[in-house]
Amino acid sequence: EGITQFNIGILGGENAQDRLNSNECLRKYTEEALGVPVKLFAPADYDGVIQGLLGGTIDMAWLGASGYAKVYLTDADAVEPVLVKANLDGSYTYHSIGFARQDSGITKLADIKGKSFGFGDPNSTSGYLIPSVEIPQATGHSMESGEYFGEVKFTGGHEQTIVAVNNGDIDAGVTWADGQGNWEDGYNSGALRKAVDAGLVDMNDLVEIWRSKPIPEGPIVLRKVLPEDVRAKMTALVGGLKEKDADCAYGVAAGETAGFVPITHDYYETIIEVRRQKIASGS
Amino acid sequence: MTLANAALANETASYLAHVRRKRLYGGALLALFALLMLSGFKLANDRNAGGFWDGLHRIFDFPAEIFSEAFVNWRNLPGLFVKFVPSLIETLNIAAVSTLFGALAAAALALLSTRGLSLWPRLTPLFRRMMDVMRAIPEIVIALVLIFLLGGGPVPAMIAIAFHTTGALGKLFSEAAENADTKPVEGLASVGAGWAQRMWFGILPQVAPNWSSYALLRFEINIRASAILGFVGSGGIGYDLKTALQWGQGKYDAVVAIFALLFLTIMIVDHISDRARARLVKGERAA
Amino acid sequence: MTAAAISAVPDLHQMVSRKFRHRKWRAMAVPALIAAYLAYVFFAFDLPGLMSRARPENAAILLGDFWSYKTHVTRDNRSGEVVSAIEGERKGEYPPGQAPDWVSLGEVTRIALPDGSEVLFLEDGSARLDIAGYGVMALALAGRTIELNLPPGTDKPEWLSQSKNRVSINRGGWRFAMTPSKTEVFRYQIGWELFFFTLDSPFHGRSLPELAALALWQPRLDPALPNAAAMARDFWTNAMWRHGEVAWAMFETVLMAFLGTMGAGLIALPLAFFAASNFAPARALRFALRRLFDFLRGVDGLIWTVILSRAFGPGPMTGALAILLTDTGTFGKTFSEALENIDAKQVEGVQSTGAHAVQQMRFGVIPQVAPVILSQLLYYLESNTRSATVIGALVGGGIGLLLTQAIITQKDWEEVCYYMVLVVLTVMAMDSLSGWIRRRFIKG
Amino acid sequence: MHLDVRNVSKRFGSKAAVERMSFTLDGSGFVGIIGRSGAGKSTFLRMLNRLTDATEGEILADGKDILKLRGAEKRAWQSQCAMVFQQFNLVPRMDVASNVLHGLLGRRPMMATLFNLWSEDDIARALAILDRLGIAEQAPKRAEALSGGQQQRVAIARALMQDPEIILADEPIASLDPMNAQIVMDTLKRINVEDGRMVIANLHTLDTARRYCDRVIGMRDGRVVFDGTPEQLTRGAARDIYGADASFSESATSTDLGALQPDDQYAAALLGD
Amino acid sequence: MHLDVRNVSKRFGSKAAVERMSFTLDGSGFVGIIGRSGAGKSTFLRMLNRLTDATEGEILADGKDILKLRGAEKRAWQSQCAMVFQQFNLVPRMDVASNVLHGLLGRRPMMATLFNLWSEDDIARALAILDRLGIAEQAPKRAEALSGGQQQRVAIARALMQDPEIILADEPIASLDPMNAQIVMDTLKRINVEDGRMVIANLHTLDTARRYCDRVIGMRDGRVVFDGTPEQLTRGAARDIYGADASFSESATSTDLGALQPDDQYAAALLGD
Ligand SMILES: Nc1ncnc2c1ncn2[C@@H]1O[C@H](COP(=O)(O)OP(=O)(O)OP(=O)(O)O)[C@@H](O)[C@H]1O
Ligand SMILES: Nc1ncnc2c1ncn2[C@@H]1O[C@H](COP(=O)(O)OP(=O)(O)OP(=O)(O)O)[C@@H](O)[C@H]1O
Ligand SMILES: [Mg+2]
Ligand SMILES: [Mg+2]
Repeated sequence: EGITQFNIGILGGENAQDRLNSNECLRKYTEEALGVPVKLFAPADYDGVIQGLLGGTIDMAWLGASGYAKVYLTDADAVEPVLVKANLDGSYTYHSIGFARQDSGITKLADIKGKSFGFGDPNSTSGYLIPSVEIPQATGHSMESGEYFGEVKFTGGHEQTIVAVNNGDIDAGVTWADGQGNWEDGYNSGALRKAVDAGLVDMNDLVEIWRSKPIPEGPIVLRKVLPEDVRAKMTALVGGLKEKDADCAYGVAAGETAGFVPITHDYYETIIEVRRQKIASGS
Repeated sequence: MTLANAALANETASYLAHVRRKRLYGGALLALFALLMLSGFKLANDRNAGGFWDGLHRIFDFPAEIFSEAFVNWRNLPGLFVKFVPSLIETLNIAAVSTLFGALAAAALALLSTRGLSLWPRLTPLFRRMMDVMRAIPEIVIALVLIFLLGGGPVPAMIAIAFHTTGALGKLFSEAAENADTKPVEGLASVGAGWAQRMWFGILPQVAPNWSSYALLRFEINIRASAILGFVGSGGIGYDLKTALQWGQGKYDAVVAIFALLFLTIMIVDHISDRARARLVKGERAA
Repeated sequence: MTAAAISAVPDLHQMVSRKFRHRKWRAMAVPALIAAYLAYVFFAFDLPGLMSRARPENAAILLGDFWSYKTHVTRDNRSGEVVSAIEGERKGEYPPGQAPDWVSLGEVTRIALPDGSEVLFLEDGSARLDIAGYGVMALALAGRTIELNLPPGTDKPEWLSQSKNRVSINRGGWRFAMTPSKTEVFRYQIGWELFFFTLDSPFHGRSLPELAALALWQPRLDPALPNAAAMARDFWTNAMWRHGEVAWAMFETVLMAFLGTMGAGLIALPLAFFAASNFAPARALRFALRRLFDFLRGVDGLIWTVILSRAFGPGPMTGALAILLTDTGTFGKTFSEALENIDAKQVEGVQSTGAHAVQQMRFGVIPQVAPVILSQLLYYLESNTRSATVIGALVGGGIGLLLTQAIITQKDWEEVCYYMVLVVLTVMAMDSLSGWIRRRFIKG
Repeated sequence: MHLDVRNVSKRFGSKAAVERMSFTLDGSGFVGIIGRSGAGKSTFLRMLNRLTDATEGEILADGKDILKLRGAEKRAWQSQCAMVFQQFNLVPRMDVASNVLHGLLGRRPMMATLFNLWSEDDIARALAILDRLGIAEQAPKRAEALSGGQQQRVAIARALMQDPEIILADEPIASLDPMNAQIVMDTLKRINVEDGRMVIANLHTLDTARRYCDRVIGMRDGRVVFDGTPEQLTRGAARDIYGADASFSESATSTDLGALQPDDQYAAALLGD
Repeated sequence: MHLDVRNVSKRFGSKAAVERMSFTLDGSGFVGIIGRSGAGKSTFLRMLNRLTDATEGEILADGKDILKLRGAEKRAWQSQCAMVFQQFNLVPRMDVASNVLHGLLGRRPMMATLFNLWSEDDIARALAILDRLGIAEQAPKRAEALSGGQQQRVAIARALMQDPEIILADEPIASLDPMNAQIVMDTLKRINVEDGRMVIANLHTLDTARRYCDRVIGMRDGRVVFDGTPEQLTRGAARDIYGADASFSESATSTDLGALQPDDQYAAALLGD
């Protein structure tokens, strides 16, 4: 059976209208390719898109790795990863970066003992899932408030974490960066870089205190029940976006990219396992 | 006594004309309303990711997912209740303090913006506009701006809600004050009482039942508002609810626990305040 | 005056003064209790901590940004290319070779700043800052390190932040930053720049009389369109401020509120009859409905939004339905209360003519409750416009999304201000509209 | 119309408001029911109009027991038997003519009435009736804007619109001043005489009953204690009905304008309070 | 106290309520101001008490123009010059003793009054005053629970609490029945005679003015048209003040208990409406 419309979900991170605008070209190409009306949706948090995918109202989205794990664990038959954004060097990983204010004297995880620590969004891979697993391994203590850190809380998102640390609301936090380039620029891409570009923070005021193992970039997923030809067309379209229209690819990828390359579910098994364990451990 | 035939015919014709005009307006209004509703619904439906009719049968999917998990883990619930009580207290505190401050400010603004009572009669329009604006700004906007200034926590929510409460209660308070009898005020003025004394003794006893009834209702609304502001990152139980809900599977038992806690609180406060208000207003009648 | 009354006075005196003492205690106790509670809250909310963490300078940024804008003048230290852009956005970029009048391009880029300071981007990639009231500072790149030369005999001023590969200066009205990759000057100016026309519009930078003249009689700038229409188009599609999209978002917000409120009214009215004690056919039904209303009301619209988003996905209808659900609870309660308070005489009058039960409702009941219902609907329409702002953020629609995102990303406060003003004006307009309708239909 | 009331009773809980009431009416007289407050007058009229169900007994109207009627038949009876109330019971927010047209609710197609769609003929008839009662010019005003006397005439117009065989009036003048009371009673009498419709009116003053009625029924504690012509209603009979002691003075129940005599005590009482 | 009223006017928009009023008062008499409704009596008293600002003119009290006073000085004047109103203007939900103590509001520290902190002496004095006016037993009751005459005495007690040099009374007995009217007027007179406080009372009945006043000022359309002793107030002078035609009868304005005669017309008028 065919489809009558196609909905693309896009995730937060910058001004909603900017996001819609930078994905507008993708919408047009999709409309051309599929011949049905295409709509873009940009809810303010991860969960809106995830619910859309689970409920079947959103057909394609670019998820974070943890977000994909959540969808998969809720309903393994809902979506399927097809592509991933590649960095300029061809890799498709990034890091969760722990950071603090320079003048706080904090330089490593141990220094935050008894102080406050901030995650971003609970569905964020780098802002929550990975650090919540790797940091306890490093410190040897759980991430419960009061156990090792004085207080652990969610700020709501990467931007909020950066601002909160910069303001001194919390002593340290985690956010994402590609880890390439220079600290003082906020690295080549990532939330820190955006904050620097926006004039929000001065990297001289911040220090890196921790860095996760490489984290896989989140996949672009398609709903599994979509007809085979639609999935093929969409995979081809996004996969070839960089060649077709480099500007558009820059907008969709939210920065410089080597393009979108194919990926499969297996690549995310580790992340899914991490999340599964977290669920099992009941926190 | 009755009209002549011609006069009656006249009267009938003019009434018929009146009826036709009314029918026309009434019909047009009804048609306009129906059109607005239908086209509005269609527009909203078209712009939605999922259609209304397609989604209708899935409406219980999410609640079912949540409750089935909570059902399996029902053993956790008591512990979770205890765990979230501090956040609940924080939410209640936010609501209480903001209602308190909001009501105090509203009382002052209301008296200042009521014709015949104002300390500075010329400035009443200014105070009225002020209340209009305070009412119009969504709480969430103030809260988010304040989070930027003050950092997270309950205080931005408290200020935001108090701000809105001031505007909303101010309008109701001033309506009540407008209906108050000014004779006692004049009596007090004649003994040389100052403005504050005139209001305190002349107006407050009259409006107190109504004002406190409004304030109680606001407290109820504010509990909900403070829970919601927690949703956008401003402390209290709403924050816990949001984090749990967003994480999803594995925390649905917490979602149910928080939800039950919140819902129960709202019900209880609702019930108490309903009765208190009925008493206040009835007491006024009895007096 | 009888003797008995006189002898009663001392007794009376005691009784009255006891009453006053009692009242005195109460008068003191209430404020004391409130004060005690506030003291508890003072610590529960960690106000001392909050005060130490508060960022008054952020208030300055925010207030300043509400009605000012900044222009970035950026030199790419690798290519040497200099670009001026309003708010540093692509959409606000000056075309190549052009710049604001306080920037002179050339071999050396000279940037004049409001306090009389001047910044020079020199050909060799270094920069010279002539800072008013301080002196001349030179910065140069040596590989990945930035060398900073302060005027002789001065200490590092506190508005200067320096590390191996980043130097930044904040002078209030302007900022300067240099890293190995780029050198940037930010200048703050009052106003909402490009509010009407962006740089690429032929109408940009023209005065009001000029624009009027263009609109009314001067020849077309764009042969395809009359000037007035072109102006409207350029304004409506302004890439910086996006008036068209903002207006649409505002409309979508009002739409959600309208559909939600009116839909709730339509559903709640018949249900209210079954929940009103004087109309309910069965007590059990009445009780069940009342609890249902409580439930619908108790779960806030925002939570309904989350729950509904699984079934309907993001979009304005999900928001409208969430409002509808909550308000069905509210209206069910208030409407049924209004029904319980009606005057039975009117119903009886209609009944005595042999009218059917439905006709009794229509003529004996509806005219009585109509004013209550109408004012409730109007009041909630206004209040829901505010709620729809918040709900919109979650369902990815309306002004709420724009507003919350603009606040969360914390960079374009003037946009926040713009949206806020729009929301406030809309709500106030609805307020006066509903006042008008009320006067017209209820009092008239 | 022949009305045969047989052993009709009405009990509220254990209290009997009307107790085995029986009498027959024939033709088109003007019947007054008198009795003091709580005697059961209103309860009886309400049962007759089927606003209240009787506990037992039957009322035969031309041989048919109207107390047994249900649904549409009951409504058909109600529309034949119009009711005028002490408090007028109009819809105050609707205009006068619409209130009069409500008299047709039992007869016109439901859907049309719900949207207030009345035919031109019906409207013309409503205005003619209003004209007959001297208030045609009030037709477009809201009922609540009228004086009490005018509102009662609107209520009578609504009754007439029903084109009823019987008009029941429950203390129609109790809320009116003497001037308006007279206008309203005159109107009812005129309708009774000119149209030949039976009128049954609860009245709380003897002189009104004497002046307007062809037949007077006296009730006390839910029972009929008097049934006769106004002439038979002596002072003694009245005392019986009202259960009054020796101080009973007829004029205390008077609202007749002509009956007003200088009364020192009365004026003093009025002033003293 | 010497009071010198000079060319005082008050205009509401273009309408003059009081027009160039002038007279002087000396010592501690009982002054009555009479005139028909709308003559400007209330407006004048309200200006004297500074409840309303005058449009022009001056009122010198012992040489100081009280119309110029502002803020605390104005309140000090108000507390010297007590006012009693037709509708009593008490705080109905507060008890009688508190209402009397309100007379001190202008003199005691603001904060203390807001918290109801009255000294024992003040309370004792309030009770003594109530006792003097014969209503001490009412002290703990709410003001609204009292009869009109009692409420007016509470208002007078509040005035006395102010320990004023002048008591202004604006139709103090207009809402009272003749019995209570007499008690209230007697009370005012006693205060005038015993304490030597000047009383200026607006009165709407001639006989009251004749009976209680040492001096009568007649107003018509905002102007003083009569100023003299009660003896000088002939029937002709009264006609002048009231602008009445030949049918003017003094008793129509009477509230004297003794003056009450059977009056057919009056009773008819009361009933007719
Ligand atoms: N709905 C009711 N429930 C209980 N008791 C009722 C009800 N209606 C009437 N009664 C009682 O029935 C008795 C007769 O009342 P009814 O109203 O018929 O008297 P009435 O003669 O019309 O008196 P009135 O002159 O006061 O209108 C009274 O004792 C009244 O209290
Ligand atoms: N606040 C006001 N605004 C406008 N006109 C006023 C106001 N107060 C009084 N007036 C007018 O001033 C005139 C004098 O009124 P005032 O109340 O002084 O008369 P009065 O002699 O006390 O009459 P009454 O016996 O009715 O109390 C009247 O025509 C009145 O309508
Ligand atoms: Mg009755
Ligand atoms: Mg007056």
